[in-house]
Amino acid sequence: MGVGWRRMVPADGKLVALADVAGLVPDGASVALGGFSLEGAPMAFCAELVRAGARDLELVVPVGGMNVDWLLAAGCARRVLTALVGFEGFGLAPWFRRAAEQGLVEVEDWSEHTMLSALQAAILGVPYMPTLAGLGTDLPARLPGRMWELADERSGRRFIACGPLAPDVAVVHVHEADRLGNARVLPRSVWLDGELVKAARTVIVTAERIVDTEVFRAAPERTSYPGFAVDHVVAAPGGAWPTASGPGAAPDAAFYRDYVRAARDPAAFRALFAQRVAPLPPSSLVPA
Amino acid sequence: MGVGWRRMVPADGKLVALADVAGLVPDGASVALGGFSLEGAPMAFCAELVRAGARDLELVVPVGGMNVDWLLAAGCARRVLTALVGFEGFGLAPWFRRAAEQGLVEVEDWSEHTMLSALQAAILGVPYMPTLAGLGTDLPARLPGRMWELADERSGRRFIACGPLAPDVAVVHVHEADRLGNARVLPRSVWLDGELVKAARTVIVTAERIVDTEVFRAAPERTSYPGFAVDHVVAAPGGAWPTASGPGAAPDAAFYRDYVRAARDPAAFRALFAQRVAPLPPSSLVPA
Amino acid sequence: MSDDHTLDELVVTALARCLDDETRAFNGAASFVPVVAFLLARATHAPRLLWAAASIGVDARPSEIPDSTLSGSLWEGASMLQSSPYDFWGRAFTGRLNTFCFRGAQIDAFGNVNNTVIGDYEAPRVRLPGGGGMSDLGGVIPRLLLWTTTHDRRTFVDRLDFRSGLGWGDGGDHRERLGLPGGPLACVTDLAVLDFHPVSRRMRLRSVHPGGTVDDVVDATGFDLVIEGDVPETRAPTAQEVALIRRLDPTGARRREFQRT
Amino acid sequence: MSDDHTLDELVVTALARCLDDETRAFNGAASFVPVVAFLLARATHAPRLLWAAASIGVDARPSEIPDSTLSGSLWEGASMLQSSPYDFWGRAFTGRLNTFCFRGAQIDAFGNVNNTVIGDYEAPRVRLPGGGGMSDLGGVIPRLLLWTTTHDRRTFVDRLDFRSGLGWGDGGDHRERLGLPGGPLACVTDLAVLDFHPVSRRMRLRSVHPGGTVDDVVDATGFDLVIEGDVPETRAPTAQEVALIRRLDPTGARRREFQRT
Repeated sequence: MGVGWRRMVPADGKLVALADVAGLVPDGASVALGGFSLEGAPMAFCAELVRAGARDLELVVPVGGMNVDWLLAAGCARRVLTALVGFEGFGLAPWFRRAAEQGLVEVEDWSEHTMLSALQAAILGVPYMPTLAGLGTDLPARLPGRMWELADERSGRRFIACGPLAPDVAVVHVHEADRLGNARVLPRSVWLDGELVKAARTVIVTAERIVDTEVFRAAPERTSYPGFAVDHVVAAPGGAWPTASGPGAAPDAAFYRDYVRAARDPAAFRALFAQRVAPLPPSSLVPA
Repeated sequence: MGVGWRRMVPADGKLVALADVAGLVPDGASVALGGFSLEGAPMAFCAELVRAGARDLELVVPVGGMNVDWLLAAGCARRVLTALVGFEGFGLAPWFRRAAEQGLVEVEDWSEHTMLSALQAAILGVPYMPTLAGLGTDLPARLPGRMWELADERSGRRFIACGPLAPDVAVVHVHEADRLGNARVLPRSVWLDGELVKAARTVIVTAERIVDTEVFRAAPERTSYPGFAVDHVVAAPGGAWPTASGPGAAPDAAFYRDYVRAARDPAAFRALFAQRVAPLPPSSLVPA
Repeated sequence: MSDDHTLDELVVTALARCLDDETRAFNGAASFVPVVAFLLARATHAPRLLWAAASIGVDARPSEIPDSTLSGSLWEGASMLQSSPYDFWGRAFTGRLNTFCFRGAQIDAFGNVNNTVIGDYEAPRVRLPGGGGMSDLGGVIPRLLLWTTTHDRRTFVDRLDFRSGLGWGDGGDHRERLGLPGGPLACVTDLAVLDFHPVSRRMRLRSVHPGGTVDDVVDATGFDLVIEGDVPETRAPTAQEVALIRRLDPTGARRREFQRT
Repeated sequence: MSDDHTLDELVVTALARCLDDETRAFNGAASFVPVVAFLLARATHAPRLLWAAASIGVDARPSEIPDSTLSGSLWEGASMLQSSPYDFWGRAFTGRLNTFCFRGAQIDAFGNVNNTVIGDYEAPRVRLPGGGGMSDLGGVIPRLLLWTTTHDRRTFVDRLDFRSGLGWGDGGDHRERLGLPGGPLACVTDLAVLDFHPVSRRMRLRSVHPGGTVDDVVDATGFDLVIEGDVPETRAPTAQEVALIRRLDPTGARRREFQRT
């Protein structure tokens, strides 16, 4: 190894206590949330936003589920950009469904590749990114400011142009992180979390375990996010619950079933939520 | 593990003998070569193309070096698309330099990101891919059919549009592969090899070692290319020589120095090349 | 022919018959029936079939199907984790991955689908999860297979409330005019197997499941089907196929699709 | 000031002084002097400097510099292998990686560079390797630092034979009009340290290396430099800096750049 380095980094580096994270997300901010349906979502972070009564958030969640539903139940979000929000085998996400049906939230229906393309346009600093995704569907017509149909003058070939999508904040859950911001999902980070991290101005990582930097130097090919790409690190063991803590783990199926059942009765839901997540704030969509 | 599967795949699967690979590359084909300057290039494959007297190839080599120089010395290529061809600390690539100076090869001067964008345009099936790379340089003017400046009507913002680049064949070198086409570079495949593999119609992998498929199933997160994305597998131990066999290994510095020195005298070069690589074919640029 | 098969086993077998050795498939969310169909085909007539579990676990060999078909536990035995979105989407757009099965909450006569809203988009009667990958892949995947376990007039509608995913578009050569490859090849339901007329691209009845009649299917479909001559009965699964399905899906995850959500 | 330093150590130290704690750098091919400069800065005034070896080995701590600055052996001790081109380019274009050093075979008054051909493009006198990453990054990296070890009229030309990489373009606000961020901040050579006039963006002389004069620099430059008042002498490396350079680059790889190729 090379010469020892004097690392004049503040002792706690980028570490932030879970109780303080809500302060990192101003009301009205555009917040991208990692995870992939029933897996690996930064749920502890969402619970803190609920606890703090965050308001008017724009959620950017490519393939969402419980992360979106908690924040909508608590009335934290005014808009959701997504390709899909659901509980898969456990049914529809109840508060996403009710909020959309009652016009209490604006839902922007993206697709996965149009969202990836829009994140890429922001990352590369270009005015749009072409894709064939969405061509011939009703998506572009509903999102005129976000994506639009173009044809290449030379070939006449048509495509959907996706304008840049740069969230203010991205929050992803990982297995291990150090105080410099290095982070990793084992065996490998999947899906669009990596693109949310590159496109967002501020990046927050919630981690099952805080480890020493040497853990990353021992297997650098397994690191998902380099320290310089991460702004805040939050120790959050079990921070993905009730979604699976990562590839290969299982979601808390019993909780999903209890949650969907309780959502049919406001009082039962308020009790379940207060007990297992956080007390619902005044802004909550759940009838008192 | 699940139920045992009857795998009715031909015994040798996708294996091809090194001596037969030249047959996979028709004269005039567009051939993408993996590798990254002094590292991980499919040199044994290049030697076979020389031995077979391949002709009129269009080489697509993002960051090239000895792979391009061997094929130009042997007169195998009519055009080279590249961001850089050189031997770094060992100096300029002699036959790339002479061929270009004598007008014996057409050089298309791309940049790394314009080439990545053009490969992406081919992969995604769109007419072009925007990038800021190359804006304000002389590259686009020299490659009118490949990339051109556009401005977005909405924002007026300018960018370079890179048209689709889809090589007929891509050849990459890996550490391990199985007869189904699974392949991996340890610790991880780097740079644009992965994009060449996705953009090309036919994909050939040369491997230091042929291993059993179970090796990949034991650590699936370490696989670089899935079997279904690879058409031919070639056993080629030492197949990257004289470039480094992969990240962390070293190139054959002595050979690079001998090669550059010999290139100043046609007879000395012909002797070195015949002895260490293959006899130069009649089409060779090296004076008899 | 085995008599003691269940409807879900018939549907899985009918879908598996649409697959072959050149199938290179992947699955999305809530895709229990397609996943079992891939496993069945690979264990019977299509041993070289390639399936990427949740688009990520390439050539997986799961010992059972978990609560979510996007779950990492479905990757058991995979030879690669295709974890970069650029690898998956790249291989879907180039056709290296060529087969995708999709369940539409609403399906129209040309195989376009809606998984976004039922009723008015601005104030929907039912807000559904969203098009997900179908909004991308409908226009791009050469071998698109639609399916549903609720073949009724709520599902097969004359006009979609929202077009989340592209099938044959407005019919005829609409897809070619958009410059898009392939299109839906078949639609397997709890009542019948259908495909799309090669010229009009309108849905066509190919076979009716045992115990059902052409009229049952016509009554359950909200648009006019193409019906050409006598419509045969869908071949029921063999005893071997039923046994294999029960071994490949020991916990019966496939039956999830047959409950009303 | 230590007397027994060599020219290469002076150039490395001058380049290191252009770096700070907010530097997040990466290197390309044939970048021995910049790599040693990053290591020196990180060991002295910029301990929080971030350097990605060959754009891949994040925060590497190599015990020596190998034959190629793109070689994997430079990644020794790295905390991450940033092996996906989408990760590297993504972080360069967003400015998370903000510093790149580039050596131009030809450099003009506005910091544009040529590493492609000397002479006529169609029939060049000398065919060079090509612009490589510079053709991409010149227009995008906020903190671009140019350098050369051959400060003469062949290198500093009034007109480039080919513009491989963008500096300040035609000068003035040309870059802003292109909508591009940043631009070259400095140019460190074997004779002097130069920067770019904040309005005209024309190269400006900031200091002359010990033993040299302003006239030496003017004579060695093929275009008119901006010279404002007295030009100080470049501070020579301290004994500590020289010792550190020799420990960080024990095999003297930095000296490769000072031989004529």
